[in-house]
Amino acid sequence: MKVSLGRLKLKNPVMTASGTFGYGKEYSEFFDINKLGAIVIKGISVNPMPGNPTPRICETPSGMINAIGLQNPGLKGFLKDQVPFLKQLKTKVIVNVLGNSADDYIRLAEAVEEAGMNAVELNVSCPNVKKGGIVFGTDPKAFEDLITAVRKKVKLPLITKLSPNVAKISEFAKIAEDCGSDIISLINTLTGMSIDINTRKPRIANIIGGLSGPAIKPVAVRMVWECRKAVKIPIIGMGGIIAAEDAVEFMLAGADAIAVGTGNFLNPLTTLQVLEGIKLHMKSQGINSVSEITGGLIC
Amino acid sequence: MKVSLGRLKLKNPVMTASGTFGYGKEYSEFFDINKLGAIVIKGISVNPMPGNPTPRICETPSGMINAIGLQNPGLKGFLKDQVPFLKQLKTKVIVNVLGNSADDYIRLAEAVEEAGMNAVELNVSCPNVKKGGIVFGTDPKAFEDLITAVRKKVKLPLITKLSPNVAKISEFAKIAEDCGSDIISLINTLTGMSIDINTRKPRIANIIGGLSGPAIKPVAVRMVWECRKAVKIPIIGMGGIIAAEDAVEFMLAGADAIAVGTGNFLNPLTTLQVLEGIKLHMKSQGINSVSEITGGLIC
Amino acid sequence: MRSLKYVLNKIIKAKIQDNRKIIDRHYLLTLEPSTAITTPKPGQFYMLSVNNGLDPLLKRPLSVHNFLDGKLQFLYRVVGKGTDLLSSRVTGESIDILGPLGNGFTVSKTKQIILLAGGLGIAPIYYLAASIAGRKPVLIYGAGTKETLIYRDQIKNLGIETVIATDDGSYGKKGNVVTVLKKYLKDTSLPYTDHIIYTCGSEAMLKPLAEFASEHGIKIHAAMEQNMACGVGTCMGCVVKTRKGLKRVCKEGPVFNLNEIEWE
Amino acid sequence: MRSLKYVLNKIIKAKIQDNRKIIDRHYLLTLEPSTAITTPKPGQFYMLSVNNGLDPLLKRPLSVHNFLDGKLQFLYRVVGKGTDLLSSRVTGESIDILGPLGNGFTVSKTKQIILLAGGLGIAPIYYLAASIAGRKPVLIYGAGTKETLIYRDQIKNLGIETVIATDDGSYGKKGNVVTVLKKYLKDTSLPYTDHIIYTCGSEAMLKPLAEFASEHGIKIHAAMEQNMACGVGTCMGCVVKTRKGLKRVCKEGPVFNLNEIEWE
Ligand SMILES: Cc1cc2nc3c(=O)[nH]c(=O)nc-3n(C[C@H](O)[C@H](O)[C@H](O)COP(=O)(O)OP(=O)(O)OC[C@H]3O[C@@H](n4cnc5c(N)ncnc54)[C@H](O)[C@@H]3O)c2cc1C
Ligand SMILES: Cc1cc2nc3c(=O)[nH]c(=O)nc-3n(C[C@H](O)[C@H](O)[C@H](O)COP(=O)(O)OP(=O)(O)OC[C@H]3O[C@@H](n4cnc5c(N)ncnc54)[C@H](O)[C@@H]3O)c2cc1C
Ligand SMILES: Cc1cc2nc3c(=O)[nH]c(=O)nc-3n(C[C@H](O)[C@H](O)[C@H](O)COP(=O)(O)O)c2cc1C
Ligand SMILES: Cc1cc2nc3c(=O)[nH]c(=O)nc-3n(C[C@H](O)[C@H](O)[C@H](O)COP(=O)(O)O)c2cc1C
Ligand code: FES
Ligand code: FES
Repeated sequence: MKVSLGRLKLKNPVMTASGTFGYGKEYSEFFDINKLGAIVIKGISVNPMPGNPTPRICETPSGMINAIGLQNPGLKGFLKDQVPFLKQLKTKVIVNVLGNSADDYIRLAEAVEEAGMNAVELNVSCPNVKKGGIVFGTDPKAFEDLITAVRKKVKLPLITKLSPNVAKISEFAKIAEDCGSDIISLINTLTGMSIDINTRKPRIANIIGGLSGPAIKPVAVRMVWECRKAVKIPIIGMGGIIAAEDAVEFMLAGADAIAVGTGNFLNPLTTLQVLEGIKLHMKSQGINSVSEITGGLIC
Repeated sequence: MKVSLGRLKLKNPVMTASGTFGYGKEYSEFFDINKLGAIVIKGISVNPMPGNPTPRICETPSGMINAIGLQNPGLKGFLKDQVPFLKQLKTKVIVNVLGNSADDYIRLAEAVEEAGMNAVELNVSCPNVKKGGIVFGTDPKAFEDLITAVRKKVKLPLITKLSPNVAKISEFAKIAEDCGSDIISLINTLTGMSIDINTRKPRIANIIGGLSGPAIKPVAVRMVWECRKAVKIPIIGMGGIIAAEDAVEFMLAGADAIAVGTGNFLNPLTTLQVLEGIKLHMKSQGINSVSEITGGLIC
Repeated sequence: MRSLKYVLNKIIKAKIQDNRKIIDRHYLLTLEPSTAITTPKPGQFYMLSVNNGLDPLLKRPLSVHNFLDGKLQFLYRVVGKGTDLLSSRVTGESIDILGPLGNGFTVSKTKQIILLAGGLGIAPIYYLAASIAGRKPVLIYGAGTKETLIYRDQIKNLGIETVIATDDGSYGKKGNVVTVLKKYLKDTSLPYTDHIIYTCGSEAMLKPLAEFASEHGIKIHAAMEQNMACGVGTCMGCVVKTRKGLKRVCKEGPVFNLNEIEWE
Repeated sequence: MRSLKYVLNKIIKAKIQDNRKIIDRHYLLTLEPSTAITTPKPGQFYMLSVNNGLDPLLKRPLSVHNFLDGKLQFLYRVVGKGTDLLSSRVTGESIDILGPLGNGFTVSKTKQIILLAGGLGIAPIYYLAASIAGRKPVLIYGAGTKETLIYRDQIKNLGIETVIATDDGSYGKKGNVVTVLKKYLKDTSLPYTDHIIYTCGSEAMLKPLAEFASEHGIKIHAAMEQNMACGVGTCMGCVVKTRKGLKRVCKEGPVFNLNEIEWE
């Protein structure tokens, strides 16, 4: 089940999506999270962020909207309270970071590197907080400058997480590749909104939030496929994966590894079940290596 | 229940979405379609189009993907076979048109005007056919030129239907308004894709198609809200409406009228039920006019 | 335009009277419509909502398998999420159905009728057989193995000439239905062209069958399948190519003159 | 880290033994877990999947209302799609549940206990009352009208001092539970500060209650609610502001010391 995402080697292609697995502790009460290919930590910023007021989440048809507002303990709090637990894990740990300037990202990435984490994921696409990346993720020039600047300073495998709220996602994939990103991950949430017709208020306090879950899977699969045609660097695919079938679909479209996000909320064991299911699928189809699935779409 | 979309006056705000109501005949077997505010005809091109090979549709979580490929009998066939039935209807008839050049659109719009139809809707956003609008709908300059050119020649109320596959839909809404579009309608389908993991083939022959249905509602509502803040012209909202609650949600976000698309497929009476449900909602909330709902979001 | 009352009758709530497994993955569903319905034609189908909630979103098309004492029967195979959920629904539950839809089989008044059903193709063919038993049709029915034959005994109760076949010869004649058909036609005294075949099945089975039939000048009508969203002719999802242009399986079909189909 | 076996025990299939309407829009659900479970603490909750398919997508949180002979009971009100679908599920059906989750009530060993439940707040408070009946708590329970009182008689069976109130006075004392509480405290011989209140309810009820309690130096703990996605502390959806920072209702709660909540 081994996969190589460039320099980042995973024991299997099943990862968690940032912001949906906490800092790993909660789900480690349910199963041995070392079985996963990698876990991805919720976005960390330089300073602590309180996040948005509640309600922060609401459900939509086959999906959910969240506007957590990137609540996090900040770099210091993360290093002190979470890193000791994360360091003793026997799986790869990837830290999702976000900032308002290239300097923020560099500072975070360098700290993550020093802390012995295995890779850094640039969240340039979070739609929730005005300065939490929305500019970097949807403006090609800002995007290019950011990745170039971070790449210069950071040796750790660099994952750039793409926003789906753009006209042509492959354009951003290409820039990420050209500027030295080792890996791209996609998709982050689609911007969405829901209104309570009786109170006439938005269902989440932030008015708009990020749509995730099975509802967005067709958009995510299409985007992975478009990016696969545009770039050679490895792709981590995500968006609505809740079962092994979904994971294989992303891999056929071109993903080298996949991440489970909202799926974790439905059942704490979703990642494990996805992993077991991929194994079963490979066995039943006589597939020996995950790489025989990646990009295997026939069309 | 009357609503004025500028010069286009409707008896109520419930319309059908292009491509989901045929030419009106099929559903008129189930109910009196004259009860609706307007019916919108499937996209017509200058020459007949055969559409895509099958499978043309597949289901996704709370949604569906279609790649019909704009199969239609062409202008002549439409005028001959459909217009006589449409002319005797006692509701407004809006014709959705698509072309490869401004000239195509002008020719279609002029013919629609002559045929006595009530408005023309420019499909600049259909993602299925390479030249079926994708350029116009996602490129601001081409979009601007098209609407300007059509507006010059066509007196009929002009509806521009926006594509959601852009980074900032309000930018296109603003251009449409500035170039003289009377009304905007949104959203068309999100581009999506689905793969059969056993055959490894795309689930629809065209590989990619348009995602519609309740799954996309949060994206659609958000876009209507963004456009409402950007323009003053009337908005027709759509995307996943299957019940009156959904319709009211769109109106609160800023829609002056709404259209039911995929919802028709779930039940031929969906439009009627939406209409009745809006009436009930207004009664129970003491609302006298639809305009008291439009834009009524409290935030 | 048909009268409103008649057509509204097509949007029906029905109660599950029975939903039982017949053989592995195959179920027989018996529904009691909440309002009296007219007798559907063999070959017509219904759209069934398989679940509450918005997933699955669309109704699923199933052919009428029988109509007895006002009750509708459907025979279905679990192939995916929708049919899987349908199979989990139990007696007493209510379900929305839309139909009957499409055009059924138009039965020849003069020719010798051959009914041809491979596997689940028996779903509509059984109903057709039951309703034209008096016309003395011949039924050729086959499956992979003895275990995957959906019916063995009930078929005999139809009281018509029946040839049963299995691919592996574990029951009845050995071979697939097309082979058996060829043999049957070869052995019969009537000329090939005096027959008409009514069948139902996948493209994979119908295509060679159509070729064989047109080679020998045999008329053949088949109930065809395509992915459907609306079932009533508006989505344009379910088309097939015919010599007379694109036709909708749900509206102009599902029964087509196979000789007119233009295969890709 | 707790032992794996214990925690895996939280992911359970359960069979619906009963799902009955109590009063308008209120149902009592009795579940038989497929594996033996340990006794949940009053105030803890479960996440329940209400339907098959992907809509509704998320599980719904419900407080433990009772635990009898290894069976779990939940008392719920139909407020939206999820609870509506739940109310349509019938005896014999299977349902996925996750729990018990969160921290229950920590019962004071010294103070006079007042249990306060308005409307559906009775769901967890009933379980708490039943399990600490020996501590002689006082239960103040109210609803809008006689018809919307969920229990009248069963409450008496708890064998504890109970004050029932309705807003319109159609049964028991007239007034809402907060008014009744104030009157009770005024009339009792014990000083205000010798009491501790355990309650459950919406922000609208808890906020004035918290103010009243802190004014009089009364300790008050409440089971709180927030929209939840995960129920186990990972989504950060369910936070409340406390003097010690943001806390997750599902993990650090749902029971909080109300005096520490910072209302917006
Ligand atoms: C006119 C007609 C009559 C039919 N009669 C019968 C019958 O009597 N018994 C029976 O078992 N089956 C019948 N079918 C096929 C049946 O509709 C499909 O097997 C069923 O819809 C699959 O649903 P699913 O959710 O289980 O499968 P999915 O998981 O959705 O997909 C499995 C397969 O079913 C196909 N499919 C999915 N949705 C539809 C749809 N809406 N319409 C058609 N195909 C679809 C897909 O292409 C896919 O290959 C008929 C189909 C048609 C068009
Ligand atoms: C710890 C806890 C214990 C609870 N115990 C009970 C109980 O014992 N009995 C009872 O009747 N109710 C209880 N609730 C409330 C119950 O969870 C909601 O009423 C239910 O989730 C609504 O679902 P719905 O789909 O019917 O409503 P929806 O149609 O989704 O929405 C209706 C309302 O319910 C709220 N809601 C929706 N989803 C959730 C969610 N996942 N979590 C919380 N609220 C949500 C929405 O904010 C909305 O105001 C509890 C909630 C929590 C957090
Ligand atoms: C509650 C929640 C919090 C999230 N937080 C983050 C985050 O901090 N950083 C980030 O890059 N993505 C975040 N995401 C996005 C997910 O990582 C993922 O890209 C997205 O949800 C799509 O995958 P899914 O459909 O499997 O959830 C969050 C998503 C959810 C639902
Ligand atoms: C089968 C199908 C065919 C469609 N054909 C057209 C079309 O011809 N022209 C057009 O502008 N939009 C077309 N659309 C898009 C719809 O009009 C509508 O914008 C979209 O489906 C979102 O609404 P819904 O979620 O209610 O379906 C089509 C949609 C579907 C599902
Ligand atoms: S299923 Fe929609 S046209 Fe046939
Ligand atoms: S519900 Fe997810 S953190 Fe509490």
